[in-house]
Amino acid sequence: MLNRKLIQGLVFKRRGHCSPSGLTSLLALLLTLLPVGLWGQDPEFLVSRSPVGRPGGRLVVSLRAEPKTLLPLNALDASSKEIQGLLHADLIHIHRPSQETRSALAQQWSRSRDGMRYTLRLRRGLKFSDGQPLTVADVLFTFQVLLDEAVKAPGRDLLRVEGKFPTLRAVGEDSVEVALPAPYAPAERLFDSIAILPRHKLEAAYRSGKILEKWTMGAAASEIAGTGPFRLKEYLPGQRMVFERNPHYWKRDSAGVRLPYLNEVVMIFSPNPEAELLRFRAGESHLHSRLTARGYSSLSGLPPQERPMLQDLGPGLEQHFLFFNQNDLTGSGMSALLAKRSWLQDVRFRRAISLAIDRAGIARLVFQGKASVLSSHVSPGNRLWFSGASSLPARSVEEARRQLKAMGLILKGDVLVDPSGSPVSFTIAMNAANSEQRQMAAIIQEDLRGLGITVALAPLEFRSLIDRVLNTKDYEAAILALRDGDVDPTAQMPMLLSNGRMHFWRPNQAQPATEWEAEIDRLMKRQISDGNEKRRKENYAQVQRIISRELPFLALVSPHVLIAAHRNLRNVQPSVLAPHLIDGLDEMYWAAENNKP
Amino acid sequence: MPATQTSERVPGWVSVVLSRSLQAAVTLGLLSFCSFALFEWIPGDFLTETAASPAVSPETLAGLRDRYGLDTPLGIRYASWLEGLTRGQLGPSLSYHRDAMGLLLPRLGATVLLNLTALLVALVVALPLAIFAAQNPESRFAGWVGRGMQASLALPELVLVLALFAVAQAYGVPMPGGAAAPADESWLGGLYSLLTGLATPAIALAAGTAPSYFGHMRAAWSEALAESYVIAARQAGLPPKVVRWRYLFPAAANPMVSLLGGSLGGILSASLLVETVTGWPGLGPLLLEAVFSRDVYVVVGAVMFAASAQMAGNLAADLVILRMDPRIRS
Amino acid sequence: MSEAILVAQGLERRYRRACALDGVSVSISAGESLAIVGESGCGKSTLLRCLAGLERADAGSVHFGGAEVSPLRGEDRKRFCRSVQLVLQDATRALNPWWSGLTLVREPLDLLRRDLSMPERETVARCWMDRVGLPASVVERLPGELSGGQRQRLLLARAMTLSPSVLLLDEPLAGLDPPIQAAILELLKGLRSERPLATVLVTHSLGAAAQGAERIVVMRSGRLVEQQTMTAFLAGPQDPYSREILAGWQARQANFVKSPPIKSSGSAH
Amino acid sequence: MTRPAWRLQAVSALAIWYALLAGFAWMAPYSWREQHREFASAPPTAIRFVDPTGVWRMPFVCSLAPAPDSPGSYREDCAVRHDVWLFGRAQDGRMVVLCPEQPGVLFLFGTDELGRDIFSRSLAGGLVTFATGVVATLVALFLAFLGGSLAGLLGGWPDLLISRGTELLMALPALYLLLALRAALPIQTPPLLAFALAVALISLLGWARPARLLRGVVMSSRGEGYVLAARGFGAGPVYLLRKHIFPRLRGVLGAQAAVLLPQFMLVEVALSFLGLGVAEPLPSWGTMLSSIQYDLVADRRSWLGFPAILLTASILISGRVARAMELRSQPAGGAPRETTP
Repeated sequence: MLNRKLIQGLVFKRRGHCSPSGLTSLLALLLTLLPVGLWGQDPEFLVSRSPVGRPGGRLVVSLRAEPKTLLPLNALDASSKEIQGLLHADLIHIHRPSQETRSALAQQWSRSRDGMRYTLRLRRGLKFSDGQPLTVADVLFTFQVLLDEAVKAPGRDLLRVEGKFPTLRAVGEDSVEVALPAPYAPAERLFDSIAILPRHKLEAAYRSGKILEKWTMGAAASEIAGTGPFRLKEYLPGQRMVFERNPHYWKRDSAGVRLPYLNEVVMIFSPNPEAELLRFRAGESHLHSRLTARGYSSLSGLPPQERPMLQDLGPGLEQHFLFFNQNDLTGSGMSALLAKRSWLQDVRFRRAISLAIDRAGIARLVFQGKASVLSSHVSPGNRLWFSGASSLPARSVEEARRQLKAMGLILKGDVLVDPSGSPVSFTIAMNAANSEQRQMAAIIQEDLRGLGITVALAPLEFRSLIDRVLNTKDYEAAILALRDGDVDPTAQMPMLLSNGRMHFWRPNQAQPATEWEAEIDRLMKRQISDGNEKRRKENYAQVQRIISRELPFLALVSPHVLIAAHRNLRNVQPSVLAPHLIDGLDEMYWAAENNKP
Repeated sequence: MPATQTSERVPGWVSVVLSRSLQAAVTLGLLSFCSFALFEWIPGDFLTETAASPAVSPETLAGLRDRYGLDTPLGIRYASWLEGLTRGQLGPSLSYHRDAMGLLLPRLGATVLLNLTALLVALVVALPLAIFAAQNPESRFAGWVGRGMQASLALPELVLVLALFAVAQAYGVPMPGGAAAPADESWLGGLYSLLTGLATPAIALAAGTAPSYFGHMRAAWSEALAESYVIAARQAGLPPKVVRWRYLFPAAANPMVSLLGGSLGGILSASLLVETVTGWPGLGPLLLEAVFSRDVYVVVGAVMFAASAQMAGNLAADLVILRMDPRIRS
Repeated sequence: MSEAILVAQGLERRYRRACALDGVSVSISAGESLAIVGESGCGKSTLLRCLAGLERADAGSVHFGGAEVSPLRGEDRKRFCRSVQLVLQDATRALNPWWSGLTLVREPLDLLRRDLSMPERETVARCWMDRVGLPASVVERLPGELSGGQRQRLLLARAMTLSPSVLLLDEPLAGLDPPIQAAILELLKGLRSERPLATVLVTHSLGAAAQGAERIVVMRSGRLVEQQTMTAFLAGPQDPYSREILAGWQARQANFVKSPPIKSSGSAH
Repeated sequence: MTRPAWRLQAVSALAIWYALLAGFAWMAPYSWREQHREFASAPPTAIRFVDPTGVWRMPFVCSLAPAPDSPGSYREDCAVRHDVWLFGRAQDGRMVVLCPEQPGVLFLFGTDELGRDIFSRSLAGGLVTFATGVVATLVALFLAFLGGSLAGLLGGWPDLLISRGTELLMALPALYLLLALRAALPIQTPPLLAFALAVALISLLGWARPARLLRGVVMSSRGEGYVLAARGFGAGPVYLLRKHIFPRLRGVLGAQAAVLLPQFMLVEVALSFLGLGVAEPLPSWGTMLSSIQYDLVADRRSWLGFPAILLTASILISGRVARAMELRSQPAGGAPRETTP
C-alpha cells in the first residue's frame, strides 16, 4: 500500500549516448538566425514541434509522496525530482518519448574530435522566473556548487567519469566549455536534469557554507527562481503545491505563443493508490501515471463520454527479478546458509528454478496481463538497447527435474533432498510493502512445491531488506526490482561490474570470482569509452547473452507503463521513461472551455 | 467549612499538577532516549537506500553520513537533541533538510482538526440518541439504536474505510480521504474540498467512539432520572425543559466530561492508522514515512508530541474528576 | 487495677498535612472496658488501627504484653493478632461481599489456627455465630443479603473466634437502629462476663460509651484531653471540652425522657 | 434472563462461533494454498436449482470457463451441470462441506488474484487471526495481572515505577519495534513463528492499559474494609491477593480478555495493512483485507469483503462476552446496601 514501488531509491541516473540529430541542429540553426531581428529583447526561443494549443486553464496532478526539498542539489526522492522538472531546466534534456537528447537551455553544442571537450552555447535572452537574466556565470556557479566536495551534494557523483570530474570554463560571453577527464560515450546525457541555479539567489548561502539549508519545503515562493515552465505559488504542507505559469519561459509554439499554455498546475499528495484512483475518476486530478492493471481496466470500463485517454505504453524500465545469495560465506558463521551453499550457488540449480517458474502466470495473475516476461535484464521497453539476443527456454517442469537430478538432488516421496539427505528448502526475502512481489513469491513458492522444494517467504521492511542483501548478506534468496532512470547500459555498470556495490548477488568483489563475471567487466568497460554505437551494441548484446546463460539473477517480468489523462487534455506525450507524463507539461493544453477549471 | 475547603483545594490541585508534570518530564526523557536507542538497533539507516543507489560514491556517502551525524555516538546525539529542545528545535529532518518542528506543526494541526471533527460528529450523533434512549427505554427505536451502536463499535475502522471507499466508487460520491485541490479559489471551494477530504476519516473515527459516548450518556442520564432530587423536581411540577437542562444535564455531564478529557489525550495518536489509510495529511502518514525512511528526529518529535498530549489528557481527566467528585475533593 | 496488657506511648501520626495523632499515650488493662469518645476526625480510628498493629505510628510505640508490636514477625506476630482483634467501622465494607457468612466467620481461623482441621474450624465458627445470635440461615448468605445488625454480629463473631484478650471496636453501633444498638451492647457485656476480655469501644456517642465502658478517654484533634473512670467523668469532667460534650448529651437526654437511655445516631457532631 | 445464564450464553456463543470457524476450515472446499490459476479473480459461483429449461433439480453449479476476451471474467455454461453435495468427499479424499461433482468448481465467495478460494481462505485466515489474538491476549493479561497487582498491592516506588513504565509503553510507537524484530530475526525463521513473535511483542506493549485498570481495582480493593480486616488477622500479601483481590479481578480479567481479543485481532489487521502481517501464502483476515483495498475501488467486487463480515461478527460476539464478564465483577447478591432493613 505504502511505498508500493520498492524501486524507490534504486533509481539509476540516466546516462546515455546520442549525438544531436540532424534535424535538431538544422532547427537550432534556423532559430538562431530567425528571432534576432523579429523579437528584439525576446529570448532565442525553442520552438515546440507539437500542435498549437490554447492557453489557459488549471491542471491537477497527484504525487505519490510529498516532495522533500525544492533545492535540486538535495533532491534524492522521486517526488522532489518531479517537482524539479517543473521549476527548473537543464542544458541538454533527454526527450522522454524518443529517449534521445535534445537542446534545452543550451541552444547548441559541439564535441571536440577526441570526445573529451564539449562546448555548449546558451540561448540568448534567457531569464529566471523572477526576471533576472541567466548568464554563463549562473552555469559556472551551478557546476561549482555541484562539484564542490565541501557541499557534499548527493548528485555530484553522477558527473564522475573514470573516477574524476569534468572541469568547466567560460568561452566568450555565452558559451561554456566542459572538459571531460576521459572519453565518455554518453556524455551529453550527463547534462540532463542538472538544474541551472540562480547565482543571485544562492551565492550568499553558498559562501557561508549553508547552501543545502536553502530552498527547503518551508521556503517562501519569492525566494525560489528557476528556468522551468512553472514557478512556485503556494505550498500547503501535506496537502498541495500550487505552481503558476513562468512568464519568462524559453519555449514557444510554432504560432509564436510563449509556453506553457497552462496557467496553473496543482500537485496534490495521495499516498495511497486507492484515493489517487478515486480522485482521478472523479475528475479531481487530471493525470495518472502509475495506473495498475486493475485501475486501467476499471477506467477502460467507463462509458465513452466519461472515459479518459488511456494508454498502455508497453513494458517499462522497471523489472522484477529473483536472485540467490552467491557471496563467499566461509567464516561468516551462517551455518544454515553454508550447508546449502553446494546447491544454492550452483548454476544448474538456478537454471532449474528458472525453468520451473511460471513467468507468464506472474504476468497474467499479478499484473492482469499488463506485464511482459523478461528473458534478460534488458526490458523490451528499452528501445535503444534491447537486443533480443537472449531467448528464454520454454517453461518445463520435467526439464527442471532433470537438471536437479543431475546435481544429485533427488525426490524422496514429495520432498527433494540433497546428497546429505536434508531437504532442499530456502527462504525468499522481499519488500513487505510491495504486494506485487509478495504475490510473485507466492506463485514461485507454489511452482517450486511441484519440484519438491519448500520455499518460505520472509517479507521484510525495505531498508532491512537492502541492509541484508548488501551489508550483512544474511539471506538465501530475494526478489528485488530495479527501475532504470535511463536506457543507456552505463546505468547498469554498478550492477554488472563485479566490484560494483549493486552487484546484488555478490557485491564489492576485489577480483571477479568467476570467469564470466570477468568477461562482463571487460565488455562493459570496453563499451563505455567506445564512440561507435554499433560496436557498443554488440558488446552489450554479448553481456545480455552471458547473463541469460549464467543466470546470476532470474529476470521475471517487466510491468507495463499504464497512463491515463483527462480526455480533454491535448499534447499529452507519455513515455516509458520516468516521469511518464509530467515532463511534457509545458506543452499540454485544455481542448475545451468547460474543462478549464 | 466551604472556606477551608477551597483553601485546601487549590494547593492540592497545584501540587498534583506539579508532581505529575515532573513525572511526565521524566517519562518523556526516557521515552525519547528509548526511541533513539531503538532506531540505533533497527537495521539500516537513513542512507541505506541512498547507498543502494549506484549514483552515489562511497566518499560522498561518508560525507553525507558525516553531514547527518549518523556516525556520532548515541549519547552525544541525544545530548545535542536535548540542547536543541531548549531552543524549541526538534532536530533536523534528514529527508526534509529542515527542523522537524516546522515539519510537524502543520501536520499536528491537521490531526487535531480531524480528531476534533470526529469528536464533534460522534457527540452530535451519540448524545441526542442516548438521551432519547434513556428517556424512552422501552421504545423500539431506542432498542434498535442500542443494537446499531454495538454493531458500530464492532465495525473496525479499517473495514469501515474500505466500505466507504467502495461506496464512494460505486455511487461516484466524491469523498476519498485526504486533502484535495479545491476546484476554485473561493473559500466555498476550499471548504468543500476540505469537507470531502475530512469525511471518510472523520466518519471512520467517529463510528468507533460514538458508541462509548452513547453508552455512558445513556447510563448517566437514566441514573440521573432516578435521583431523588430530580424526581422531586418533576413532582414539584417544573417544566420538562427546565428539569432537563437544569437538573438532568449537569448530573449526566459529569461522567461525560471525564470521558472527554481522556479522549482529548488521544487527539494526536488515535487517528494515525486511519490517516495513513485514507491519506489525511496529518501526523500518521508522516510518521510512517519517517519510520520507513529512518528519519529519526521526525519520529522522535512525533512520538514526543503524541506522548505529551496523552499525558496532558490523562492529567486533565484526573483533574476534572478531582474537581467534580466531592468525595475525592474533601 | 490489673496489669496493663496493651500500652501506647506518645503516638504520633500524620497524613499529608493533617495530624491525626499528636502524642497520645493510653494503656489498656486486662479485662477492662474502655471507651474512646470524640468527634469525627479526631483521630480515634487511627489510634485504634495503631493499637491493632495495622498502621505504624510516625513516632511513639505500642507494646503488647511487654513486647513492642511493630517489629513483630512470623509466629510472634500471629500470636499478637490472635490476642488483639479489631472490629472495623462500617460492617458493609468490612465483609467481603462474595463470601458466605460461614466463610467470613471462618476466615481468621483459616489464617491463624491452621492447627485446627477444617471441620473443627467450621464447628468453632458455627458455635460463635450461634453465640452472637445469628440465625442458622446466615451460614450460606452473602453480606449483601443481611441486615445491618446481622452484619455487625457477624463481625463480632468473627473477631471472637480467636478468643482474643483485647477487642478493639471501631464505631460498632453506627448506622444501627436504637434497639439493635442496645442488643449489640448487651451482647458485648455478655461476652465480657464470660471470659477475661478487654474491650476498647470507639464511639462518638456518649450514651453508648456510658453503657458499654467503665473507663473513658476523650480525644480532640489528635490529643487526649481527658482520661477518667466513667463514673467520675459523668460526675464532673476536668476538661472544658469534655464538659461541653457531656452537657450537650445531658440536654438531649432531658428532651427525650421517655426514649431509651442510649440515643445516639448522628447528633453528636 | 438471569445474569449467569446470559453470561453463559455469551461465552458459549463465542466458543460456538470459533468452533464453527475451525470446523468449516477443516472441511473447507479447497486448501487455503491451492492456486486455481485458470480461475483467477473469479466471481462467486452461483449454486442453482433450476436448469435452463426451467426444471427444478438437485443443487448444481454450471460449468465455468474463462472468457477469451477479457481476463478475470468467466462464462457459465449451464448445459454442463455438476451436482453439489452437502458433505461430500473432495478429490483428495477429505470430507468437505460443499462438494461439487468433478470437474466442477464451487467458489462460494469467488477467488483472489492467484485463483485461491476466498471462502476457504477466509475460514483458515480466521483461525490465524484468532490464534494471534488469543496468544497476544493471554500474554498481555498475564503481564497486566502481574504488573497491576504488584503496583496496586505494594504501592510506593514499585507502583511509581510500574505506573510510569506503563505510560512509557503506551506512548512508545510499537511500529518500529516490529520493524526491528522481523529484521533482527534469522532469515530462516518460519513465517508463522516470526509472526507469532511479532504478536507477542505487541502484547508485551499491550499489557500497559489493562495493567493500569487492574492496578486501580487492586488499589481500591486494598482500601476495602475486608482486606484491612484480613490484615488484622495477620494475612500476608499473597493471601490477600489470592483470597480477596483475585476473585474481584477475575471478572475484570475476563472482561478485559474479551476486550483485548478483538483489539489484538485488529492489530493483526493493522499490521497487515502496513505490510508486516503474516507471510504468504498463509491467509489471515488482515492480509486478505489489506489486499482487497485497491480492488474494492478499482473493480466492483464486493464479495471480496467476506473476511470483513466475519471479522466484524467476531468482534460483535466478543463485545457481548465483555459485557457479560463485566457483570461478573459485581457479587451475585448485588452490591451491599448501606441502609438496614
